[in-house]
Amino acid sequence: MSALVEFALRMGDNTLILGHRVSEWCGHAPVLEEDIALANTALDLIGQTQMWLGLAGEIEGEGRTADDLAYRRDAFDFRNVLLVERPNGDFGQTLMRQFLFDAWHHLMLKWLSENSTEGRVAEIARKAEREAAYHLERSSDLVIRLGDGTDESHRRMQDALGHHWTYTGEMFVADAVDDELAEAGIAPDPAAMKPGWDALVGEVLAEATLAIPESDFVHKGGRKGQHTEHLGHILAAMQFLPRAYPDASW
Amino acid sequence: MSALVEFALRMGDNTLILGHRVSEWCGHAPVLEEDIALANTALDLIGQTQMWLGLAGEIEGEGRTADDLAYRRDAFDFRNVLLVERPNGDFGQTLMRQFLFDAWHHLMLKWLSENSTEGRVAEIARKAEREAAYHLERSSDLVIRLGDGTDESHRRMQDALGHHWTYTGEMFVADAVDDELAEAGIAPDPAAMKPGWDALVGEVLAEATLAIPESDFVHKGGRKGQHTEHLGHILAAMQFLPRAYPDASW
Amino acid sequence: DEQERAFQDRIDRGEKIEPQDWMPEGYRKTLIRQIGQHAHSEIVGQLPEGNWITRAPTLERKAILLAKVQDEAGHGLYLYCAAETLGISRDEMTEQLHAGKAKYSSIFNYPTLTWADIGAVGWLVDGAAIMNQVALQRTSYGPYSRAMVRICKEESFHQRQGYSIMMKMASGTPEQRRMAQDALDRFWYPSLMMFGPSDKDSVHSAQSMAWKIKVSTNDELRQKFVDQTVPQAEYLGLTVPDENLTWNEEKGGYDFSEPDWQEFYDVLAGNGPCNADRMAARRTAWEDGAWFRDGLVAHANKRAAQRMAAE
Amino acid sequence: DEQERAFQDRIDRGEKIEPQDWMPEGYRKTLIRQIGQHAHSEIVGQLPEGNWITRAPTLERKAILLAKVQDEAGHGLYLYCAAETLGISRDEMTEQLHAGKAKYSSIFNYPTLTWADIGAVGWLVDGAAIMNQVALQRTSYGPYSRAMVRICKEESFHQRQGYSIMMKMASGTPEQRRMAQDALDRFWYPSLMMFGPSDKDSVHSAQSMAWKIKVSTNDELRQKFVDQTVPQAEYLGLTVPDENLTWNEEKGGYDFSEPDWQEFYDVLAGNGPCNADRMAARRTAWEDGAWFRDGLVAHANKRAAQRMAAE
Repeated sequence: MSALVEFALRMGDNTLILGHRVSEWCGHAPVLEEDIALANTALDLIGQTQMWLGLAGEIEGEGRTADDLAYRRDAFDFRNVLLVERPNGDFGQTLMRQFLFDAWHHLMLKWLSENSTEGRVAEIARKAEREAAYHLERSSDLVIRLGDGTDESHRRMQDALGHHWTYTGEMFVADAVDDELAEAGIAPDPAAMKPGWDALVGEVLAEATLAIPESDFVHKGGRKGQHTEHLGHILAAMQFLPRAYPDASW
Repeated sequence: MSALVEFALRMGDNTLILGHRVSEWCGHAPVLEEDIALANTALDLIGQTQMWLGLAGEIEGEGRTADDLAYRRDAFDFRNVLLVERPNGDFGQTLMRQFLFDAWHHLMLKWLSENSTEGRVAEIARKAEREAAYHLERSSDLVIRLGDGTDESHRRMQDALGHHWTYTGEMFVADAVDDELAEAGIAPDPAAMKPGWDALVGEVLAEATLAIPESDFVHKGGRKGQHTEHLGHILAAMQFLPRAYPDASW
Repeated sequence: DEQERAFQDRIDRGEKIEPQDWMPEGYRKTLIRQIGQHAHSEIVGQLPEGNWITRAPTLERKAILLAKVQDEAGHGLYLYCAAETLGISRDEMTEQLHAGKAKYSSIFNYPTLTWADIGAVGWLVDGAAIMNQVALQRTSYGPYSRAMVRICKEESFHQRQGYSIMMKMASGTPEQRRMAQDALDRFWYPSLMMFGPSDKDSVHSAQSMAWKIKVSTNDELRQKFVDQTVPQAEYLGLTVPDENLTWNEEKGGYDFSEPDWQEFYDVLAGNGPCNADRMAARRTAWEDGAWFRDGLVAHANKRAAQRMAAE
Repeated sequence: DEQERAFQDRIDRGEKIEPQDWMPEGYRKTLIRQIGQHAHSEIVGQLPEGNWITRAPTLERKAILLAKVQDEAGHGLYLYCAAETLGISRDEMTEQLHAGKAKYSSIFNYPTLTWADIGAVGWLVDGAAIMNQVALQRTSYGPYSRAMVRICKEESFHQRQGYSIMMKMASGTPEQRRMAQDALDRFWYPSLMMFGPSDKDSVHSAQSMAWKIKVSTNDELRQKFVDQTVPQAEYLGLTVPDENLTWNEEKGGYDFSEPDWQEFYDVLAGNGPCNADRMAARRTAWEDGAWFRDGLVAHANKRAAQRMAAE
């Protein structure tokens, strides 16, 4: 599989799976404004999924559509980072996961839109970047307000940070695919995104009065198809209809 | 579809779906002995499912196996009562659901094993009845001990009873299929099982110091394929592999 | 009395009543109840559709459904704001809902069992809602009327999307066709019930009509809905589950069977298929979210105190 | 001292130590730790397999898996009972587990990602466990030794079932074959780690060997496991993920690569893929079940009081 296809899958699977997780909140958020915001975030992410997986299918050239890629692959062919498949937990965990991802996602899309030598990648990134900037603004703001809110909201946000922290490193670990992409100028070296992310995240967490966890362990595997046990359950729900009615169109 | 096929599906879908629900507890029970007992109950129920759905497929005569029936039907072709698909809730709700079903199940299997004019039905019932008797003994005993335990265990069991109560009536409502089966002496008139069930359940609940809820509303629909929203989610998980890999054998 | 007569005259002249205007207590209370109920319906209405978001069969259908549910939450927001102009807070209304004192549309106590139900909800349920809402654009209370104008635009879009799902299903595989018919079978009568009991049994109607809180009667709207929907069902090749359905040339509309009103009252009394689940979901969301709301308030207070200190 | 020498002599003669016998504190403590760890492993080991019970692909496979998990819980029970003969209660051991003071086999911190993993767990994980347990049938402590005899019988059955799943997968569709190879790739080294660190790095070994709490060394068992498993993998047509794997005629066994011991220590330190999930699941089960256990105790007390009063 070409590095570019792999890259588009990684981007699209991140947004697909995170969009799925976020959409699980529908009707269950702590306040109506969050119901609206979460649906909106999920909607943006699914829209981006259509673009990235559409690109993956197009470059692959075997006639697979974005829907085929979303609905007909099993877990070991998914390329998202583990962070985005982690269960929603309480709203604090959902929000923290979103913030940690948004910070990376926005930096990544910004780089791609400004620098990618592959026109189609840059174009998708340009469309997605504005949405990601808005997601990041929103999630940073809430992390700050809840981190520096009540004792309980502080504790929950600190727990959420600890809960997800060891899953952030995977976003910055390069493999052969990344090396090839970086060399071609299509995508950045993942490690090169780390200082920017550290600075951004560090600033928000400081304002949120949250302490950065000490562990620097890195849980990884998602980007090469080794996921947590959670992904299979996500896919069982998500893919039910196309799997059960393979001849139907919807 | 013949009434007998329909009957075998109703019996087999009850055990399949309840077995599934019970098996969701695996590794999460409040005490090791319950982990063992729940796995054992689920195992019995799945074994009975194989017999009932096997019979349904055999009589239907279209070459469908028990596995085909379990794994290739969608929700609206399932014939279980709504009670068995209700979510596990806390352990009290799981236990109460089990007790209310066991009481009916045991009476039903006893009738079938002693009276059914259809030999294959009577034979399955004979095998299943001993298991059901044991399930009932166990669930009655626990309902009594927890109902007459601490204030909290009493409250939880009373809540659980209220939670499930309006779903018990469906077991005793006859439709045209039941009329046909009763006339042929294959199965009892469902309504005729009610007094026995009332007596048995009443006795256990009295000893458990639990009050029978006042509502006599009857939630129904499962036996003709109109389920709760929960069944679709059960099937999405249960049927994932056969749906995703239709050509595989396992 | 004088004031009430002047108020009624304004309404009769077609003037809009605005929040700062004098109004009878009954008018205020009835409006609060009605707008609150409408707002709650939008909120609870997220749940049956939310049930299929994670299982939507294509990315596009998933996106459309997400957008729709987002709109509905937005409608809830407009409506709570409209009700707040009458002197009740959103939190109070939410508590009334959770305590079972305020109602929401009973239709949302029915389950969504197949993907076709998502189509049927858009086509029939939104269709019935629009029938009502279009009329309410002319309601006498200004903020409510303006909220309805906004909402109607989006709802008609939702209805078209629902119908488009039904088209796909009804012209799809035999299983899809079966789901489509099954959805119509299950949602037809509950949709008819959405207009409320027959005029002869409707409690609050006369005064509400006079105040233009209600603009059409239940039976008028129901008739209109049937007349609009039956040809759509025919176009889909689906059968409306009513043996008595016939065109009545004389009245220029369909004759049709009444829904089972006993079922209506059962559902209203809490015995619908999903009442308990819906309310449990809402209560849990609210209770589990208390720390979140408290955290935001505490933060806002801290910031306000900092600003005060800095001044 | 005298007593310790006599104790060691009994062990050297191959006598079994029984609960009422004198034993050194170190012997008791080491046994409690080892049996407890073994028991906890059976309990936590329910979780990775439980992850696929609801998704087992046929009714028969589901039944077999249920039976297996039931057996494992049963093994946990025997082992807790064996440990209790040494003067520690099951609740104490459970609390040690939940507090992170007692360990369980690290293998259960790896996820089960496809159905083939259920095969691999049976084949490799149970296979490695049996290797250890067969040896432990000769352990010096009577209750432990007898528990091992019972357990071994069932485990070898489980291993055959796991291998049968692998056979089906390895001879199935290309996707199934891929799952089978993927499962072997992921479970091979973690299975080798199950025997513990290399003898030269193993802390407690010498004394445990003398006391016959351990009967074979880690490296002996690991070698035996590799020698047994490689031909089985070959029979399945699968490739053991070790480029250095070669038959060593001289030693009559395979040469093979060491597992990544850094990973072993990472997992032990809590950084395995599933440590947090496994412990959270067990703690939640225990905490949520407190009312249940309390209820049973209260009932038993009531009944006892009634009996007392009646006498």
